[in-house]
Amino acid sequence: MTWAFDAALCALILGVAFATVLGRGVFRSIVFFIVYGLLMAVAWVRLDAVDVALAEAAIGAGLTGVLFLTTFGRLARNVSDDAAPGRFHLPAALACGGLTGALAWAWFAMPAPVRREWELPPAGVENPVTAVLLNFRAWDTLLESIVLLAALIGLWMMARDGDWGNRLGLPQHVRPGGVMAGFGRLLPPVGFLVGVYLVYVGADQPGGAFQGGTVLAAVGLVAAMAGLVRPPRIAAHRWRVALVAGPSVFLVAGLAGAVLGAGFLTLPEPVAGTAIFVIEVGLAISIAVTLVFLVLGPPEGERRE
Amino acid sequence: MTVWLSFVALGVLASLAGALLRVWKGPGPADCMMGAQLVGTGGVAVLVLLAPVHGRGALDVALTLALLAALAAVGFVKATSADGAGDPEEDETPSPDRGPAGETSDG
Amino acid sequence: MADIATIAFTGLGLCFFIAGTIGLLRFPDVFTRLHALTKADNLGLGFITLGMLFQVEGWREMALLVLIWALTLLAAGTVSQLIARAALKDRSG
Amino acid sequence: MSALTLYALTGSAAIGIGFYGLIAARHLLRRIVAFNLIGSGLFLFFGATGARGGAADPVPQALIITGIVVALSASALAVGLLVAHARVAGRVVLPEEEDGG
Amino acid sequence: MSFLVALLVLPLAGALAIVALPGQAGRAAAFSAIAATAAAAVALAASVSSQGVLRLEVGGWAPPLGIALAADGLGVTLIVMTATVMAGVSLVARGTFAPDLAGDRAAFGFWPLMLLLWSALNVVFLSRDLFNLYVGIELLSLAAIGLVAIDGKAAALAAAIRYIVFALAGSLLYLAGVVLIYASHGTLDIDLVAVRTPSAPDGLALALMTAGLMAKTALFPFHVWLPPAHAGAPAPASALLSGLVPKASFVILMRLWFDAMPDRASDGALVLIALLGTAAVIWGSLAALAQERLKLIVAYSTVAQIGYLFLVFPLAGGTSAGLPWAAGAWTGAVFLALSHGLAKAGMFLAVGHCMAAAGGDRLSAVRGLAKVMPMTAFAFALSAVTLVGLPPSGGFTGKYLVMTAAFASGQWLWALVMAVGGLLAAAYLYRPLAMLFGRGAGASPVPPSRARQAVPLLLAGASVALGIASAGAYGILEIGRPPAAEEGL
Repeated sequence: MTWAFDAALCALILGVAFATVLGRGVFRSIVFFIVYGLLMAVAWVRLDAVDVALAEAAIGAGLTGVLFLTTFGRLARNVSDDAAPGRFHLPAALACGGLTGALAWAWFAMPAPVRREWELPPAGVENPVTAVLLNFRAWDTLLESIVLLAALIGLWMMARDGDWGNRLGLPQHVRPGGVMAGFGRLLPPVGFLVGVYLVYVGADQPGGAFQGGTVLAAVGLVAAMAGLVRPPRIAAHRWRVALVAGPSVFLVAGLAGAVLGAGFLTLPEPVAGTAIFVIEVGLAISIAVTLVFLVLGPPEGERRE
Repeated sequence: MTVWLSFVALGVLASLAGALLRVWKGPGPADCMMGAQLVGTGGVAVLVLLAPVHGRGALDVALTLALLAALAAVGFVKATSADGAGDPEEDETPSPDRGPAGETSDG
Repeated sequence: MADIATIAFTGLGLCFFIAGTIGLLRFPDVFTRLHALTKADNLGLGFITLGMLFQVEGWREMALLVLIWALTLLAAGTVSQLIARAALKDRSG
Repeated sequence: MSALTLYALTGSAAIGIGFYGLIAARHLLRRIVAFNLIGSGLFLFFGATGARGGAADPVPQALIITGIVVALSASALAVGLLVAHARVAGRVVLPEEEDGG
Repeated sequence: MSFLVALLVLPLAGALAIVALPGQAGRAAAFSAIAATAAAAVALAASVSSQGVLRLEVGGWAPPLGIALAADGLGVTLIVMTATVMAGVSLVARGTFAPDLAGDRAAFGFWPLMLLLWSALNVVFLSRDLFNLYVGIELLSLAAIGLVAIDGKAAALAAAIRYIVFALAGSLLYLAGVVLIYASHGTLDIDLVAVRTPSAPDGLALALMTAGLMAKTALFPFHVWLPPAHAGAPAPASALLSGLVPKASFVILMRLWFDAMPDRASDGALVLIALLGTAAVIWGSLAALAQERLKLIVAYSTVAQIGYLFLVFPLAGGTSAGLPWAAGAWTGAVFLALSHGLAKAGMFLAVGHCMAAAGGDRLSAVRGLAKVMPMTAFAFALSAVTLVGLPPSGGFTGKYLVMTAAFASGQWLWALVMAVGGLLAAAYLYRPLAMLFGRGAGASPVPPSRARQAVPLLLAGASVALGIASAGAYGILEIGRPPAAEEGL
């Protein structure tokens, strides 16, 4: 029965993938993509990778989906939707089929997994994924937080020169006291708690800065889209500090190791747990703010009241 | 018990396939949204059903999914509003240039 | 005993899901479909959550289950209202 | 066929489908969506390889989380470019692909 | 060792500072970061040339668990070249991106993007971990795309979109290869991959990574995004994009084929890569000949010059590995990469000055500019000397080494490509030179200040000096050279 469940899930994932690429209309394609992310999250739970499932549910299905939806909303004003999925492209189909075939072949041709004879060394946290992310491969994670920042600065370069001093994103408007405004008041407190919870438990259980930060970002976006808060301007200083807080804390922690003689990004065992927690809190703040800004988009013209 | 729960999860998945058919057929954006909404709830249900096998992690994922599904729902509604940033409850006539309509509430 | 309750409630939940889907597929217009959707959303997930309350151990899991259901209820309620508005607008516009 | 094989094959199929969308679609937003499809498929394949041999290897999971964040960053930038381009050019396809459509 | 960390940390810290600190303070921090990073680059090169390869296991975790960094000759020479270009570009960009001239948006954005680009380049040149390299080239691509779009015009945005489509596809292909490597061998470290037990999917992994990196390097037939992207950006950004960015993915390719998996380098595959390089040389040169705009000529020349780099693969890999000429070919390719970086950056900066003075980059608009701004015209000419490969430039040294290897190995076709490419380069660079040094200027152009004009001249001069002082660079390049290219002629 579990096998049947897995098979059905895989079939659904594939069907949704096809529908995303071949379906009529961009809006529908986006809807299918969100569903695809959701099913992926279920698949990750089945693969016992709850950390990834959380990331996929929060980022893959949720935030990326909302990013596409808001983009669709913006484009609708400027251009008509190109409903046709494009002509069938035989060479491309053959090449992509070949790629799938090659990867499938590789799956069967792959040698048995290399068994690690040794246990993971103590890293200050119980959750092995967090240990890899924030200790063993901390350099990757530091760079990853920088990648987010690079994307945001690149995105800001898309602003019109005249709009640079304006608030980020489209000016949102809702009916005061309406359903959406009410929703915007109810959801954030719950979401905030969930986000903090995910960051907090990340050291020992699935969760962590990226998943928690994304949930916090979702809270911020709901509040912004429901008109509860107005997005800041690029010049707003507090927010710029929040953007770089996580990478800066990470960098300082790394350099502290180097200065104290332990080596760059070395977290000595007695303090590793605390250091990782501090870094995670900083990262979660920066990730949340960066993601909110990424989805809101560059500053745009303000509504003249 | 595991077998029964897997069976129920399988059934929910099957019903999701039906909801996806509605997304595929449309015809309007409202139908797409409804289909997606049902898939979202169904996904949460499936994760809840997996909880005895996969532990609390599955519930954490379900909670995250429920939260983000709520965000996506707001995104849906915004995306289909006249200027991509509005609210269907506003009594405005959609105008091509962002005309004054409704009020921006300050926070 | 607990197992029987679980089987009964989750089975009931599944029925609501399937009924909701059939409604979503067969009903003629947006508003009736919306009605079917709300049933599946609220009752389907509600019964499944109820059934699963008998299976999990510890208050944290139970609290999580209830929170999940409440959150979905809130989101579904909001969304159906907004969808209805949007659809009404489409029809009149 | 084991469940892991199922997931790995699903992942590789999603990669192929996504690449087809990336090449064949003209609407740029569809291309960006397709890019994300490939990414997820690739991660699923990776996750399946990491789950072989009993205990799940944490390293692929950590790399996948990094990959998901990187993919989101790239998507956000791409989408921003697309919106800015559509604003000045009024098009959602690349200039050289505007064959009358 | 501390210089190695400084090279990675300083540009990052500078970028963070400029985002966090307001206006003037942020800019001051960025400039201190630029100066300090450049100094660290020179210091690292000095310590590598005296102590040999420097290795650092980040966080004290040895591979396969952790990430190893290594400063070898290849990495260090490219780091010094990058630092030279960055220093020059920042001097010019201080004027180009002054807030009153470029607007607040571009004046804010250029500096963090430039510093992030620099960190990404240093990451790629130093890292020994395949996934860390992936994060590095993603950071590089995103920063580069931001620079392409900084101009904000429709053409630049379209170019940036085309770039991002190729970059995204390329990064996924590369990542697919990385996934196969980890799944098969449980490691991502280049040195551990080199000593792995070979397995069946290795070839597929190498092919996927190579295809992805080719798309990012803009090798023919993946080159279509490059000319509009490099021509659409402001001149200092073009200098970075054209001179530095393609080198990153090329270096990863060298590490893959010569360090990580030399055993998988079949002659057929290597010849195929070199044939693509040949096509790039011919096609890029012919397209450059057909252009009427100065910037596009220079951008298409990059397509052609990238092609040369790929001729190294059959000359130093496969059955040529370890043979007497391999070292020459390998070193020659690095010389070509270094001299192209310096010369192309100088050339783009010179073109930027010409455009600023003449108000456009049509060939007819720059007629006679040499009279008004001889330094800039001379810088352009000097860069052209390197790109054509005339002695005593670094371009000549590189071509000489590769051609010698080609003749020694009996693969004379690649020598022919070099020769024809040089002739074509002379042809497409002749037209702008003839215009610049021709008679009769149009309106009265206002030349940039002498100090700003000196920068491209210095960069072009450095590309020539690389040839004159080739012995020093050659010596550093011997440090940590892959086994395939260990023996010299």
